[in-house]
Formats: sequence, structure tokens, C-alpha cells
Amino acid sequence: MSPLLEVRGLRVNFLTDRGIARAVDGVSFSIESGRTLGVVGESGCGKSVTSRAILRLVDPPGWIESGEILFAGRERREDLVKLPANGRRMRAIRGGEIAMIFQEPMTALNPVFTIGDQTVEALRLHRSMPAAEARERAVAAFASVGIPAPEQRFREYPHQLSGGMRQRAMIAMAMICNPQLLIADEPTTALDVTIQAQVLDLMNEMRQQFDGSILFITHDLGVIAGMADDVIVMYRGKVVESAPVRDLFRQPRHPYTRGLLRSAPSLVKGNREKLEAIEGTVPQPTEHIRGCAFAPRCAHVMPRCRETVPALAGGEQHRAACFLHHDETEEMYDAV
Amino acid sequence: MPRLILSRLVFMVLAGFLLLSFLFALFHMIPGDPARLMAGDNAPEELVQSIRRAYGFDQPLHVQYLSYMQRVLMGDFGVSNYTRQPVLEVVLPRIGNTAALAGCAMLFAMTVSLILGSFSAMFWGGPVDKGVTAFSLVGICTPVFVTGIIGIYLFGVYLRWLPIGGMSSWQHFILPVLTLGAYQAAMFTRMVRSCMVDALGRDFITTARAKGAPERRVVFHHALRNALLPIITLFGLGVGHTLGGSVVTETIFNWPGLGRLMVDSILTRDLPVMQGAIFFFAMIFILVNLLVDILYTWADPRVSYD
Amino acid sequence: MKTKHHSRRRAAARLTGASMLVAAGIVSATAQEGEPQYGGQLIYAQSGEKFSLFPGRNTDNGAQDVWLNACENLVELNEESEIVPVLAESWETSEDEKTVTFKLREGVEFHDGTPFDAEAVAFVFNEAKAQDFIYISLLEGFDRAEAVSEHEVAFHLEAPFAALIPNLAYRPLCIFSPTAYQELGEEGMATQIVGTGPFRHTDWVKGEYVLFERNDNYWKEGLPYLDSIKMVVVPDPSTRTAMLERGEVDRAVSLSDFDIPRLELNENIRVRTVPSTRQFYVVLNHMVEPFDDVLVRRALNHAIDKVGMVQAVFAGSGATVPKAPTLSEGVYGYQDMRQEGEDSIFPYDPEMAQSLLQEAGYEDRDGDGTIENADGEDLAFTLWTRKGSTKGDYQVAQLLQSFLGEIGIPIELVVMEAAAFSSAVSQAPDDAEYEMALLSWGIPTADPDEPMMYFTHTKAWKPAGANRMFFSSEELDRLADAAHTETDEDERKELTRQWMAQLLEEAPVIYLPTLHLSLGTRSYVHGDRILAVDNYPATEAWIDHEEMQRQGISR
Amino acid sequence: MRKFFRDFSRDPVALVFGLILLGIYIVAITAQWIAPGDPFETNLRNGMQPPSWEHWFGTDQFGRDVLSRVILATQVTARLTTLAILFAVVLGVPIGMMVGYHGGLADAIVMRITDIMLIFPMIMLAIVIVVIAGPSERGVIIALGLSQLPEMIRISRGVTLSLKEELYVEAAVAAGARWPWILRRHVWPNISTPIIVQATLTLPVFVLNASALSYLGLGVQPPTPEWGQMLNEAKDFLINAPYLIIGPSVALFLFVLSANLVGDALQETLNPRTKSRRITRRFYRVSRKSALS
Repeated sequence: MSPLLEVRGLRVNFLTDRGIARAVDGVSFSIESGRTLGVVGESGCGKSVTSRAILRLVDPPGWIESGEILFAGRERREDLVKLPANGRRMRAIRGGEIAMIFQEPMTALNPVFTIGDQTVEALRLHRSMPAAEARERAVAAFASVGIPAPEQRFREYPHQLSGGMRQRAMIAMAMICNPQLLIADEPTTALDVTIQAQVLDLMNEMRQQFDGSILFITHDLGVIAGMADDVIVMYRGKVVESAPVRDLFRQPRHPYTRGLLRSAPSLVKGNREKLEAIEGTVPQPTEHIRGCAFAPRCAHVMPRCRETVPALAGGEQHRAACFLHHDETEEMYDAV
Repeated sequence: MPRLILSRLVFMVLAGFLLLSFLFALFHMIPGDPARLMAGDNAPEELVQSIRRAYGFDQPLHVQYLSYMQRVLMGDFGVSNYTRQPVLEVVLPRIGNTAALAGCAMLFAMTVSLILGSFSAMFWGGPVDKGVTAFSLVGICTPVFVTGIIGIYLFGVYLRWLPIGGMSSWQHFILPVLTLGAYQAAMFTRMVRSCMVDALGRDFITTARAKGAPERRVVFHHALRNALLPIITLFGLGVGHTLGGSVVTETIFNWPGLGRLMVDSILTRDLPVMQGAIFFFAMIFILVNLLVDILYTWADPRVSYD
Repeated sequence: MKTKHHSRRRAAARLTGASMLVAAGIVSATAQEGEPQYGGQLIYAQSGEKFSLFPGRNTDNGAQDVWLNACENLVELNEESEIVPVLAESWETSEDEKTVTFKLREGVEFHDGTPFDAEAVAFVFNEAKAQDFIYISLLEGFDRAEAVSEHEVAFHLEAPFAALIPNLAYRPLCIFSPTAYQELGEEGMATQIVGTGPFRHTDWVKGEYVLFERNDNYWKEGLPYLDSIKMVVVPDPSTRTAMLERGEVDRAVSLSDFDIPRLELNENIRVRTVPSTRQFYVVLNHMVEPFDDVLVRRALNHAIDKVGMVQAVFAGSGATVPKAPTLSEGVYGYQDMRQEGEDSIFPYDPEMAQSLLQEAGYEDRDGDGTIENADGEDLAFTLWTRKGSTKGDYQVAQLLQSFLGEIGIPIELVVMEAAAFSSAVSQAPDDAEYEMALLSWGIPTADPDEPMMYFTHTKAWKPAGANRMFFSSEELDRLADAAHTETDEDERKELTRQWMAQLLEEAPVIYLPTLHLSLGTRSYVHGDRILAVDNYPATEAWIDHEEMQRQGISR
Repeated sequence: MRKFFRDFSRDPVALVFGLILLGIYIVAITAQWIAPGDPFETNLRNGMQPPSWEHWFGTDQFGRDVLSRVILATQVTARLTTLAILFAVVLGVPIGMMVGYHGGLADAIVMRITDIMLIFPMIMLAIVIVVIAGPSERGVIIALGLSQLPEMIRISRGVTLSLKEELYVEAAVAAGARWPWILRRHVWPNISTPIIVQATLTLPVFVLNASALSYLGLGVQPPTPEWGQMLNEAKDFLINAPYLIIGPSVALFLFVLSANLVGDALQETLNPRTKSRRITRRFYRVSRKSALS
């Protein structure tokens, strides 16, 4: 069954004062319909840019250099990169077939309009229907995302709601046209832990009744464990590892993934005294590095690593972009 | 809201009182004496004295001040030094004329600037933006009297499309309103442009686009509605300039407005008319500022004055 | 004595006779332009009156131009500045020349229906003396007016006063209806003039417009031709010109000099310029050394290129070079005082100016381009001026600065706001701070008596009169006092000539060009007049309606 | 500062007009030497000549060379406007900051006073000041400065008000900082951009106000030329000798255009938020080259 969304060799550049930065450098992945793909990586690794590129929301000074984004929409499969950025078809997809929610609920909602108006707008942009019916659908949507007294909340402005409530409204707004794919760009990062848990539970319930799939972007491995079916790990604009969630946590292959797992407090079981940090820092985006970008910080760096860029290799399910695994020797893997 | 209006009205009365006293003191501080102006340069001294006696200019200052203030409290603004006409009769009809001229000029300036400013922000850095910036800069540097006189000769005398002087028909409004409005439109366009650029940079614009809203709606609905907040305050300031600018426009287009009356009364040292004109000028301005504040609370749900 | 009396009447008769001729002249002139037509409204633009409309409280010409349509004088001045009888048909002076009796026109009514008679005239002038009207100083020695019979009124003077008749022609001395005055009072009359004129004053909005409608029972048969006159206040000269060119107004007063050449090319517009009685002059404060030295004053006069000034500032037609000190063509007793070959009094001669200064002990000793006095200090003065009060005042001041700078006297220009200026130049000798000040002297009565008695006379030192130079000369005082009481015309003209000659000797001020008045009218307007005293009567004007339609002007 | 110049010069428009503005100020400083003719020498014979090779902007009513008068006027006007702006900023910004920070009664009173000052007729203000300070440049500078003072106060107050709510200011207060230090350290850097923009916007307003002052004879005393005064004198000949207005208008337009564009560029380089969007101009060129077909 062909995947709902397949990204092949996506490259997005940004013009900065110090030259052209390759924020997304040949990223490929695919999402099966009904499954949730988690994208994890440190900030600045290109995960948000990738998500915006899918909806062609890359504002100047960035632009899509090359690559394909094949989306199996309701009618037929089409490459979103080929479509005119603000054309009728692209606008129909945005919010209609692919929806998106953002990290900062406070600034992502328009402060001068009520959340009711903004939700009705999301609906009526794609379905023409009388205002009254749209209102009911919006109130129903608020109820479905667990907003108490939805009727009254409908007339309130964003600044009158709490962070969690605002994020729920964002979700309601996104889901109102029941899109096939929901892109969630770090939806819970800005919330405090208790609210974060509630929103994640809400998203999990939604996953059951909603047959579409979710692209869940976060830097928090704990959240990925609970939410994602499959995971891709990104580092400096490239996918360094992709695997089903269980395999990734049990047998992380790429040294960077292993480093991440060891440094995430929520995952470290048992009596590990101290967390381990990955030495060094992520190199500047405009800096051109030969070979594997992680080489300067990698404990198992080999001469090959500095010459050629390791391709994403491995079995059908679990692949990593690192020469350690290219000759498939299991013991090499356990010794680490 | 009502508390805001009440406090502002109280302030108006207080400000009016202070203003009149300040003007009275200022008037007697600056040189130039109405009696001598009336008598003319070559008049003998005893003639100037006789005028002073006849018009009561020779009374001690505090007597003049107290009697004037008492009468003002009863709503009588005194009579003009020269025409002996009650000041209210002279000033009130002119308030309407200036309000009409300044009002239309402001409307014209606001609409033009909102449209041009938004488009220029939409195509930020592109040719449209450059063109609009050039237009607004030309508008800012052209004095009102240049546009006025060129307008008069081009549209009045040569093309004979538009009448020139006075305000007897609506066509008479066109040239003065365009002259005064063009200058203000240029000023406002630059302000609207920077506010729009700021608004278009906000996160909710990306949300709106992610919802599939067309660019037109993103700019004119989401961005403009937010940019209105700083714009309204700037328009409030603009009113002050428009009222100031109306003085020159009224002189050129022979428009019987309050601005011209104010300047004439200052130059001919007609104290009662001067005080009346400046007083009502100030009241108009304070009311407009009140309107701007109320507009602001309507525009920005986060701010409320209750 | 008898001969004096006799000559008096003969002179008056000659005058009336002459005026008849002149009046006929006017009528005949209009005849050539076609038969006068009745009806229509004349709209004309003027710069607006600054002060009140009430004749008793006014000195500015803007207002006089308004009420001359409704309020007539006993006598009037025509284009040649001759006395023309109006409400007074004729007049006789008594033996001791202290009483002048006027024979009034009969069957004349005020606009409010009350009869025009000796009682009314006497009331107006007695009220003027009682209420201290501004113009009362012009009727020097006026004691009281008495109604001798129903249509004869006698003026009793304390001493003979030659300039009584010409002064009575001055617009503010018009006869308003005493009944209306008693009813409305001075305040009411400030906005509503009730007189005997050809038009009734029906509406007035200060700074906007004045409206006059036809007075059907006007005493001169067949007049006025027009239905109504509307005077619109247009302060900006270029707007006035534009409205005239577009046809929004039929007449525009005081056009800007630089527009006139362009207007003359337009065949629909007729432009008339007439020398006015206003002459620019620079006050030299004689309290300040070296202005007390006549040589220096003459030198300063020769340093100014008056012809160049007329060309540069007034476009050649806006003014004329001064041909006589203070007096100009329109004034009684004026004569051209220039020697032959001179283009103006004190012709422009920088070398002579410098030699005169040298003679007076002032020359450029240290060669730094500026002139020093005996003890080596550089000469430098301040010149005070206004901007925009009189046409060209600001530009003339700048030219004075450059001309005097060229002969080595640096001038610092101080431009002051009009009202501040008029107070600053009206101080007594010891508080006056100005050294030089640019002013202009207008003679509203077109009679030399006022400048003689108030301008150069020792008694007229500021603050009493208008002698801001604090200058005095017995010879000039003697001539002025003699002329003041001299009733014989020729004798008085001779005294005036001697007075002017003496002024050329003593050069109390720097004499500058005389201004011209300008009036632009559409070609379909006929019969309107322009007078040297800055009045533009349209009482006998009429409109050629076909011509007006042909020019596409409809109202 | 080196980084500032590198950013600033990155944008071609800002660079060009920055140089023009610099050029104008250089002309202002060296006016006496570079003026082709003598701006004061009158020559009545060739008054009112249209532009010719000898007189690029023609001659005025008294035959003086308009070009040299414009050049000399650059000095007067540049000095006049710059000092007037400084006057308004030095007086207005501190008041605005303090009032914005403390609020309360002082704020209400100052705001209402600025209301009144905004509408107080400039002419009346000018007459009073000319009486006190004498009809000299000093009087004009004070009159112009005062006319712009209310706006400076309003802007600095507005910025202070919005910054007061920022977290880092509250953090500084929590850390025991007193308000003068907070205003200088936190508020002032953020005020500089709107003030610069306002300053460049007020340049033309000052020159036009100067021409209104000279309309009444209260401005700079002749024979010193000043753009506003020259504009006013050219007004009366607008129809008969239109070329007279070209000189001062071109000079004013160049001065204002360069000041505003430099102001814009400054705002972009100094104001972090709009900085990222500034490189759009180069973006169009670069992205068009490499973007998809």
C-alpha cells in the first residue's frame, strides 16, 4: 500500500549574512497512513523547516532547492513541490488535507479575533456552509478536544485562555476539516509538564478515532516514546537514523542516537548516577563539512568518516547513516 | 469606558481654563497693540490713546482678565476687538468648515495610506515597495502651498474642471481636500508600511497561511487588523498635523476655516477672537484624541479602560 | 477781502464745471463701448478688511472699498484727484474763512427711508467730535456743525483750515443714517452700513463676503445699472489672479506685479495700473550719529538704485521711481521735482555717495571694504522691516542691504512680525532702539497737509505725530504752518513746492519708489473706476451680458 | 561598530543614499568654498533668468545665483534641522522614558500637556520665542524643536510602556536595579530605532515649518538663504517662473530621501526583529538563480 506522504531528497536553503545555509540537506522519509512518525533532533537540525516545506510555507530568506514531496491526496498522488506555492490546489491542501499545529500557542493565534471566529474561518475556507452550522461544528470540535464550556469559550479571545486551552483550540482548529495528515511542530514544548501530559493523551485518543497519520516533531525523546510508531532522527539537516520506535530505543545504531538516549533523563532507568552529555556543539549551518557531520563529536570516528558522507543503510525497517553498521557485524554493535 | 469619557471631559474644562489664562498672559507679553494697529502707522499718539479708551484696552490687566473669565464661564466669549461681533458668532460656523476640510482630508489620507501601505508591505523590498516609498517621500517634501497652487492652475484655470475659491458646492471640496490630504497620505503611508511589515512578521500569519487562507485575506484581514493598533495612535497624531496644515490650505483656497481665523486674529492682535479660536481648536483636538482612545479599546480586545 | 471771497467761489465753480466735463467724459467713454445694460451681479475679489466696517473706527482701505457702495460723502475725489460734488451740490466759505456752508442735494433718502437733510449731516459730524471718531483729527479746528436750513449745513472752525474740503472726500467721512446709528449703535453699525449710496448693504460675513443689492430710489436717475455687487475676500494674490482668469470673479484687486504681463496677453482680461499715494521711505533716526549729518543722508539717498529696484521688485509696472519727496501724482500740489536728465530724485550714483561721505569725514581708511568714522570704527547699522504688510516691503529691504553693502556700509536686517514692528517704531526719542526702519507713507486724503504737519514737522516727533526721524528744520516748519492755513490754491501749491524743494535739500529720510495700484477686470465689465487713494468704486459699473455668455461664464 | 558597518553596507540602497547624505553634510560644511557664484551678490540687470549653463538653477528676483544660494542654504538648513532634532530628542526622550516608566499622575499631566502642545499654533509659539530669543537662528531652532517635542515624548513613552512588561525588565527590578539604570541599560537601546525613524520623518516637517515661519518673516533673517525661505519666495513666482522652485525642492527631496532611506536601513540593522527579513532583496536575486524551474 503506497505511503500517505513520501519525501525524497528534500533540500531547503536559507540565505544568511555568511552565505547560503543548507537547513535541510537531502532528507527522505515516508509516512504510512494511520501511523504516527516522530521526528526528533536537537533544535536547528532542520526538523521544523522540513515540516513547513511540506506545506510550502518556507518564507524568504529560505527557498526549496530541490526534492519531491509526494502526497497521496484524496484524488490522486501529486508532488507538492511542483505545485505553485500559493496556488488554489496548494491552498486547498493546507488545512483541508494536511493540517498543522505550532509550538507557541500564545503567538500562533491571532490576538484580535476570538478563537471561535478563527476556527469557523478554518472550516469555511474549505467547506462552504451557512454560518450557524459552522458555529455548531466549531463548538462540537471544541468539546471533542476537551475544552470545558465550549459555547462560552467560543466568544473569548486567545489572551483570555490558558496555554493548554489555547493549544487544544489549535488542535480543534486543525482537525475541523478532518485532514488526512496532521503535522505537529513541538506542540507541547511550551506547556508545563502536567498540561503537556493532558495534550499528549488528547492526541493519543484522537489517533484512535482518526484514520489519518501524524508527523510529530519534538526534541523530547520521552514524548516520542509515548506517541510515535516509527521515528527518524535528524542531525544538521540530514536523517541519521530511522526505525520503528521500539527498535530505536532498544538498539540505537547511530552514535548520535545513542548519545541522545543516554542524555535524556526521562529514559534513563535504574540507578545511573549521572547523565552523559555529547561533547562539542552542532557546527554552524553555513560551515561546509566533508564526510559525516557528526564525525567531530563521534566517539567511534574512523578515517572513512571524514572523507565520505555515510548513506542511510540497513534493512527495510531499521537504517542508520553510519559506517559502523555498513558491514552488518552484530558484535561490533554490542561492544559499543 | 464611561470613566474614561468622564475624566477626559473634566480635563477638557480644566485644560480650556488653563489655556485661556495662558493665552491671556502670552498675549500681553508679546509686543504689538491692537489700538495702534487700528490707528495705522502714521496716526498721532492721542488718536491711539482715544481708541484705547473707547475699546477699554486701557483697563488694568487683572480687571480685563477677571471680567473675561467670568463671562466665559457663562458661555459669553466676548466680542471681537474690531468688528464688535460676538466671538461665538464668528468662530462657531468656522469650526464646521475646518472640521469638514480636515475630516475629508484625513479620510482620504487614511484610505490611501492603508491601501498603499499594505501593498507595499506585502511586496516588501520589491518594485511596488520602492515605488510607494518614492511616492510617499515626494509627497512629504512637497509643501502644501506648492501642490495647492499647481492644482489651482492645472485643474482650475487651464483644464477648468474644478472651481477654486470658497466652499459653495461639493466640487469646491475636491482641490483643497486633495492638497491637504495628499501631504497627510504620504506621511501615513510610511507609518502604515512599517506597522504592516511588523505585523506580517508575526507567528499567527504563518498559522493563517497554514489554514489555507489566500494571501489577500492574510494581509488585509489578519495582518491589517493587528497593524491597526499602532496605526490608530499614529492617525491620532496625524490629526494634529492636519489641523495645523489646514491653516495654509485655507488661505490658498480661500476656505473660511478656523485655522485662518486663528492666524488672522493673532496677526491683528484680536485677543477675544484669538482666544475663542484657539480654545475651540484645542477642544476639537481633545475630542478627537478621546475618539482615538475609544477606537483603540474597540480595536484591541486586550486593552480595556473600565 | 472781497477778491479772496470772489476767487474762492470762482475756483469752486471752475471745479464743479471741470467735474461736469469729466463726468461727461466718463459717460461718453462708456457710450463708445455700447449702451450700458441693466442687471446682473458683479463679483469681485479683494484681500479683505482687517478691522471694523464702521466708518468712525476705521483706517484700512479694504473696508473703505466695501462701504463706498452704500455710504456716500459730501464730496468725492475723481481720477484726476479733483473735488467732485456728491451729496453737497455746492459750498461757500465765510469772510473770516472760519465757517463753510454746504448746499445739500434735495430729495435724497437714506436706505432706511429717513430723509437726508442738514440735520442728519450735522448729527454725524457732531457725533464724530463727541465720540472721538478716528477721522476727527483730519478736521483740525472743527468746532461744531449747525443745520442752517433744511438743506444747508454750516461747519464752524476755530481757525481757517485749507484742507477741509479735500479731507471731507476721505471715505470714512461718509454720511450714515443717524436713526440707524441711534438704533444699532456703534456695534451694530460695525456690521451693517446704512447710507444713501446706490446699493443697500444686505449681508456681511467677516473674512468671507459682503453683499450689496440695488437701491431702487437712488437720487441719481438711471443708476445703478447692476442688480447686486458681491465682494469676496480672497487673501492670497495668486488665488485672486487664478479666479479672475477662470472667470469665477469679474474683478480682482491688487494683483501680484509678476502676473500682470501674463494677464495682459489674455484678451478676456483688462488690467489697469494707477500710481497710488503710497511711497516707501527709510526712517533715519537722527538721534543716532551720523544720521544727523545732511551730507551722510544725501549720500545714502544716492547709494540706492531706485530704477533697478522698480525693475527687480515690482516688475517695472508695480511702482514708479520717486519723482518728488513723499508726494506722488495723485496728491494735490504735486510737481515733478527732478532736474532735467535725472531719472529720479537723488539719482543712483555710488561714486557721488562715497565722495559725499568722504566730505563728511567717513571713508574706508583701513581698506577692508567698509567705511569708518573719524576715530576708525566701522560704520554698521540695523535696518528694521516687516514682511508682507505692504507689497514688496521684504524685497526692498533686502535690496537696500545689498546697495548699502556695496558702498561699504554693512546692514543687518531685522525682520519683525507686523504688530511687534509697529509698536517698536512708535517709541519716544529716548526709548527708540531702531537706527533705520523701512516704512511707507500713504496719503488717503490726497492732500499735502497731513505729511506736512505730521511727518516732517518738529511738533510731530513720535509719539505725538509720525516724525520717527526726530528731525526738525525751522524752514520746513514755517512752510508747513503757512500752507496749513493758506486757502489760496496757487499760493498753497507754491508753498508745497518750496516744502518739497527744502526736503530735497535736507533729505531727512531715504526716498524710495512710489507703489502702483492694480485692478484686473473681465472685458465684459465696463464703467468701473480705480482711484489713487486705493479705492475701486464699481457704483456706475455695468455688465455686457452677451460678451459674458460668449466667454462661457454663467452664474 | 565594525559589524554594524558591514551589515549596513551590505544593502546597496542604504549604501548609496548613505553616501548622498554624507555628501550633503560635506556640502553643508564646505558650502562657502564650493558655491560657484556669490550667493549674496545682487545684479539687478539679469534678475529672473531661467536655468542656463552659467546659472544651473537660474537667478532669483535680484539676479543672485540660485545654485550657490541652495548650496549655502544646505549649511543653514542642515545645522538648523539637526540642532532642532537634537533639541527635541535630548529634551523629549528622557521625559518620555521617565513618564512612561513611572506612570500615574505625572504621566497623565505630561500627556495632556503634549496634547495641548500638539495643537498650539506654531505661529503663536514662534512669535513668543522670537520675542524672547530674538529673531535669530536660535529662536527658530527652539521653535522647531518645541514643535516636535510632543511627538518625541509620545514615542519614547510608548516604547517604555511596552518594555516595562518585558520579562527581562522585571528580572532586573527583581535583582534590585533602580529605575535610572534600567532606563539607560534596557529601555534606551530599544528606543533608538523608533526615534531614528521619527527623526528622519521629521526632517521635511522642519524644513516646511521653517518655510511657514519665513512666510511671516520670523524665520532665518535675510540675506542668509534657507531652503524653507527659498521655497516660500519661489511660491509667488510658481506660475511665472516655475524654475525658481526647482533648486530648493531638489535639494530638500535629496536630503529627505537619503535621510529616510538611511533611517530605514538603520532600523533594519539595529532592530533584531526585522533584520532577518532585510536580506530579501538579495534573496530575490540568489533564489531566482538556483530555484526550481
